Amino acid sequence: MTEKKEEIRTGFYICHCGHNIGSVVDCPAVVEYVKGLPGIAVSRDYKYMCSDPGQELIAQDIREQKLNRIVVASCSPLLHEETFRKATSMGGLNPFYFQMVNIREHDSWVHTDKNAATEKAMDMARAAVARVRFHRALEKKKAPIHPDVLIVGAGIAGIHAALTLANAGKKVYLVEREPTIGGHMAMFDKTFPTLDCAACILTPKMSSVKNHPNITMWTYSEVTSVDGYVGNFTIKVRHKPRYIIEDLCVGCMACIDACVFKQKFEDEFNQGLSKRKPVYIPFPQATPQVVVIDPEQCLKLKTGKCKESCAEACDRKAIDFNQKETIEEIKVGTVIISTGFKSFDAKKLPQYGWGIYPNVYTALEIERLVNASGPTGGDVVMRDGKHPKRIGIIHCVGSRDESTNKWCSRVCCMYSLKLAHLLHEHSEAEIYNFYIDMRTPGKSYEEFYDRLLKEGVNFVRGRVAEITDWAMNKDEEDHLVIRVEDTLAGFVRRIPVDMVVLATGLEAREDAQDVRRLFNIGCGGEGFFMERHPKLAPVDTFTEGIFIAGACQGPKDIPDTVAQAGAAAAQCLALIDAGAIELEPNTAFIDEQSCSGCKSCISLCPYTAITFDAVKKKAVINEALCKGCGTCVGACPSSSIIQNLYEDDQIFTEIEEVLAHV
Amino acid sequence: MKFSYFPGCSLKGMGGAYETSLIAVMEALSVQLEELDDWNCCGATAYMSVDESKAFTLAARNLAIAEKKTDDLLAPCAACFLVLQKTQKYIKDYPEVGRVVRESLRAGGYDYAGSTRIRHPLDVIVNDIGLDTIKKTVKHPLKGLKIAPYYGCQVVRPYATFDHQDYPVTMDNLLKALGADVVHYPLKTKCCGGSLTGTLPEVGARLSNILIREAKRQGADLITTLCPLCFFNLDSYQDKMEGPEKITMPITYFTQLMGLAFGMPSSKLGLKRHIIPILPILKERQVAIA
Amino acid sequence: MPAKPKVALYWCASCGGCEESVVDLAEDILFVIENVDIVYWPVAMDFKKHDVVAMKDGSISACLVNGAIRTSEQEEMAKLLRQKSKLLIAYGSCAHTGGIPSLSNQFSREQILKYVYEECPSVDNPQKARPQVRLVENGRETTIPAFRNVVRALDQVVDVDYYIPGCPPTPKLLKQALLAILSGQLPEKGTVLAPDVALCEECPRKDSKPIDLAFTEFKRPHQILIDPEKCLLAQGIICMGPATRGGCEALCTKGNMPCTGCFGPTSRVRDQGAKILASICSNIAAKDDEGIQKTLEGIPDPVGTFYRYGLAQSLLRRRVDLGAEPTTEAR
Amino acid sequence: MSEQFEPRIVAFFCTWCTYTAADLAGVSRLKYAPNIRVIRVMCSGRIDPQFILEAFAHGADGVLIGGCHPGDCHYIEGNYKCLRRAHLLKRVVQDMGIEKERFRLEWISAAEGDRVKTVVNDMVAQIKAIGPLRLPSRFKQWDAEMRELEATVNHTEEMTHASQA
Repeated sequence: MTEKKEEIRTGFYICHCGHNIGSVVDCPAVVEYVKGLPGIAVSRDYKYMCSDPGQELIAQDIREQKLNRIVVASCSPLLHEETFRKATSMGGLNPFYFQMVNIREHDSWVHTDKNAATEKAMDMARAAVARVRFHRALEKKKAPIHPDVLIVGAGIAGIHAALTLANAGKKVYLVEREPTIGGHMAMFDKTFPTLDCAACILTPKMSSVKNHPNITMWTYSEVTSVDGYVGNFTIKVRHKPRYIIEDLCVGCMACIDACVFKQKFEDEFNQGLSKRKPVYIPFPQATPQVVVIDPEQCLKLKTGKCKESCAEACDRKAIDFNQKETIEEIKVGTVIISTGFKSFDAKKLPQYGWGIYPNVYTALEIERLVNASGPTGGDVVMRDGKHPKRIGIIHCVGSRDESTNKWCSRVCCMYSLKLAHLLHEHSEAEIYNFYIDMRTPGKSYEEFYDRLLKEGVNFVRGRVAEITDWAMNKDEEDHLVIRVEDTLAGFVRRIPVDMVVLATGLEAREDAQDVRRLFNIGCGGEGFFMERHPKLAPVDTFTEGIFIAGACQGPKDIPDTVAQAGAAAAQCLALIDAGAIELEPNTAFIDEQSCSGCKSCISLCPYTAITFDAVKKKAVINEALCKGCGTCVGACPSSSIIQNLYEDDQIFTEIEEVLAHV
Repeated sequence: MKFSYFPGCSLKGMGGAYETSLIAVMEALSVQLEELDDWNCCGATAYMSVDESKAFTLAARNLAIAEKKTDDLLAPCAACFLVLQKTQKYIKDYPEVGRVVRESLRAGGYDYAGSTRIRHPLDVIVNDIGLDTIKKTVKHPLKGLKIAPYYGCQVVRPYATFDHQDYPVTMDNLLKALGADVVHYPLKTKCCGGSLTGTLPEVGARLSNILIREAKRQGADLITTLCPLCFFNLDSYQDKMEGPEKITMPITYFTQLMGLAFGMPSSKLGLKRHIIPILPILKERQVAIA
Repeated sequence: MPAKPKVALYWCASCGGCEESVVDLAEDILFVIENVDIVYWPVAMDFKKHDVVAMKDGSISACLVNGAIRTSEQEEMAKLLRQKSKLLIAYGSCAHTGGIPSLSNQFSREQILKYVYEECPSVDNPQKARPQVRLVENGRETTIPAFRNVVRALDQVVDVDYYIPGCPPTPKLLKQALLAILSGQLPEKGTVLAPDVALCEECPRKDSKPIDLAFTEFKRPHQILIDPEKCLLAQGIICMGPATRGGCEALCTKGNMPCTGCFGPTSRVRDQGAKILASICSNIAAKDDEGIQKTLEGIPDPVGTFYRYGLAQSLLRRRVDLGAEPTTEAR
Repeated sequence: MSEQFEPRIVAFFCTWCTYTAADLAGVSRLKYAPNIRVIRVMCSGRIDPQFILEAFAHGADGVLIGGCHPGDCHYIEGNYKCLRRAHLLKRVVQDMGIEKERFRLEWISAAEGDRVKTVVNDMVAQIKAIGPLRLPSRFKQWDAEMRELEATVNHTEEMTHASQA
């Protein structure tokens, strides 16, 4: 390609980022060094390049010094590339005549040797200054945004986001894996610190979801495939058979009464504290009010032989044993993932005796036990039929622990306080809380802790060593003994109790990795979905148009979950109302003259963006389908494919120049 | 399957029943054991507190000999198992320790690259051979025999190489596979008194008696263990037990129970080498003895 | 009548095929003789070096040098001819990219001499005699050229104006080049005088190439009966065509043999071997280490396969752990 | 050697995983050796084997590729293409006399900031142990033999390289 030779006039700017860069990299020295590089017209340092005056500096220099290339050495391009591209275009230059050098995340923050860090900054600056010469003017392409939204997971986060979007007039598909929406919150009794009833605040929202004309609610359904890109996703949803025609069932439960089975299967909603039949409704306020048949348990579905008294009992003929799973395809523009969390499996800490001693409970079991609509109607009666006189609540089970999960689950201190209050209220038992540190940061949270202290709950500071039924003396006999080092008193204590509650922590769901792959988003090391930026983009992911909300992103309580759900909904709205999104122009194109039509590239494209033109006998890239990975470019045996922003010459220059040492 | 076998002093002495029964059951499971040539004392835990680098070198000499044989090293005694593992880990994790040990070994004509794998027979039997094979080998299930599984402190602490540190279950599962009833035994990893029985006998006896009393309370017919010192402490101090009621609780090695279930003659299992006789309870529970 | 343009031809480290390719012009050779004066062509005409030395600098219009540069004599002649010529043209793969001789850049000078004069099975040399740069015997001195450590392409020794690729170049390309020189209508300096599109463009098998190769194994030409119609890559045979400049009229693939890359890469490519490697490997079917490794077992000698004609001009040039022994030292 | 040898390592990181992981290492203030120069590409599939050879030819002592873990590629399978090329390129590079420690492919997810640190430190230590590659100076050393001729050819007609024997 022969273009008119222009005189290169490059502006170089290095940012001190306060002390973040300036305290390690000798910015003035870099400025002086860059002044000696070819094509440099301006070389400056500035305290904060990303500030308005910093950006204006670039724009002004472009206008006054007739700059035609811009290089900024500051933080990661993932953070501020857009900012400086805008500054470049503010000056009247095409924003792609810009290159960024990451001397903060990749230099000043990770190195301590100032000379080495400064030398590295010079190398990278030199490479960028050389690379930017090869830049070309590019235009961003626009992708229209389909106005419909998919929300995956209908706990409080999904429900809140769905209602927010639906109220704004957007069509929402809310997909839930379980037979009912509501998630974990539906299992809770009261919520901290206000002690208002979880069901009272949640169930109205659940019925709003059900009745909202803009919400398509699919329970007992899962997303199976995701194709496309921001604004234009094609989603396949699998509807599992409930063996009930959903539109016909009114939730009268006559079929449940009629079922030949006794109540013998573990009730998942009640954490196994009660039993149910193969045909069941998860809980009284389940939404939709539609029963479901478990095919693993139902006699008819398992063996084909049953007198089908349930079907007989159903006036509306809603039972359909021949139901098959169906797959539905939808188009949406944006997605919110709100798949929630998994409670830590207490079996992993056998020294705490869950599953060994019947009177050891998890917190979620207690939520059901103290619930008025729970398995005992709110009576705190233990598995052995007795009422506890003393209860120990153990904090940080599966949290802040090197051998299980390192993180703080954020909600356990508060819910342990809540359960202490509720258990005491329901049983008048004496309550002991065993904690490492009390963590109550939240509006009115510390006050709630204070209230519990005044209510006479005992607090022992120490990580519990074990729960045992071995009695050292008479007092301990027929009790569970909590052995703990009381770090305030400074000795080991053995505290006999009747009931133990394990404040299990929050983990990522077991299939988080599968969901992550499905939606092409990231997971952090601990397994929760990763946000694009921990502070500035907490509900964005690395995939445009896909947002996360609630505990799937990390442990959080209901207020934070709802806030995130609202934020995710707002992000979707912002995209939908903009109507289109600008995409990076880093797509690849084929130099038709040089392409030999060898077809090596065609099958390499995962998006089938490359086709073979049978007339010209050359490969052709459909720009709309190209996502800009550059795999075909790397593979083209005659270098006839060019990727915008990552052209061969640009990268070769970068390689040569980072190595062209002073 | 073939292993180098490190008996250590106990199995050649007081723990003779452990050795004979181990060799018998391993043979029945077609596992070849080749006793390590010219092995020496592992140093046990005591020597570590006297002179660490000499103690490490002493133990490492065995690892060096085993490395030449290339087979994994089987250490049935819980103390040997721990000391050899600790030596291995320290040589690897602390280059300075490794350097000193290697230098000392070289002075004696040995060299150790660090590749020997140290295994406990319980781990090998349950995780390598597998419970399915065990179940198939059982001829006389130990039906009705109630057993308290006692692991002691050393086999899972501090290095939990094959089971949970506080609540191991490997031996529980093995005993169930033999057909026995395993009682809930909350003290399964608590201290037996260790060498205190030698230095502060009242304290040592008290600790081992706690274990016996709890096993009784949980309804056990006998306690089974995998550590010669535990066996000794539990078996030898029952006459020193405080309190009104007289308790006798037979103590066995897990390998003895395996041998019984495999239908081996009692002569091969050292069943007579117990202070608290074991045969009466076996008879009472109608355990077949070949 | 103006004097005819003067033309010189010279050979360095080459097989002689390039010289023959000139004769392959057949009756067109008459056209050449009619239009130019051949002033130097050691293989065909009796001129000596001193005749060239006597010429005025720049008096030769065009000099075609074939062969790679391995000896001090070749170096010297390249420099001399450069000095005397207006246009210096690298003719054929060896001068262009190093050619077959540059495969020896995988070995040290000592390895080569030792093999050739001592270890080669057909050599009978009990005294292990080696050629000496200078030999004085009976008061008479003999010198021979020094054998360098590195094989070089022509432009790694002297400035080159144009390249005519091929092993050997086709008569068609030679004729086109001569016509261009005679008419003075020459492209930008440094151009390779052949199409800048890969061979597939002109290969008759092109249409039979599937879009999805998904290699599961590679075969060498002698291992299978090659289908004369079907794309060779589609048959699992390594064909360098996609990464090799066209212009040869697909002689090899028409002859039922894969392209081995003699025309070198297209102008946008810096390393021909790396590029064919990239395209072939990308199209392997396996996704796991083991499967990939197994598929790649079918390429036992990647350097010899991918850099058959171009090792001297590849990015690494030569096996990098080889040193540089003194070349003029006599022992 | 008076000055300690500091390896120069060129790294090609895909923007979605390893580049982000390197950002995370920065945000977490992890400290690692300053010998690495990162070149960002969108996907490890973009990494042309020529880039690796170019880096070596221009003086890199080591080249590191960082991409998403298998199955995690932002572009579905770009990293597999990278892996396949790396397999054969490793052989080519070694056949050409470059030690295997100098060319490394690592899968580092966006969450593995600490892995960036470990890999870089590890690679720097390994390359320090085997010493510099520095091809430009080797090229120069190889080409020094051509100067022998320059010194003599203009003075005499014949080859008269003095024998040193």
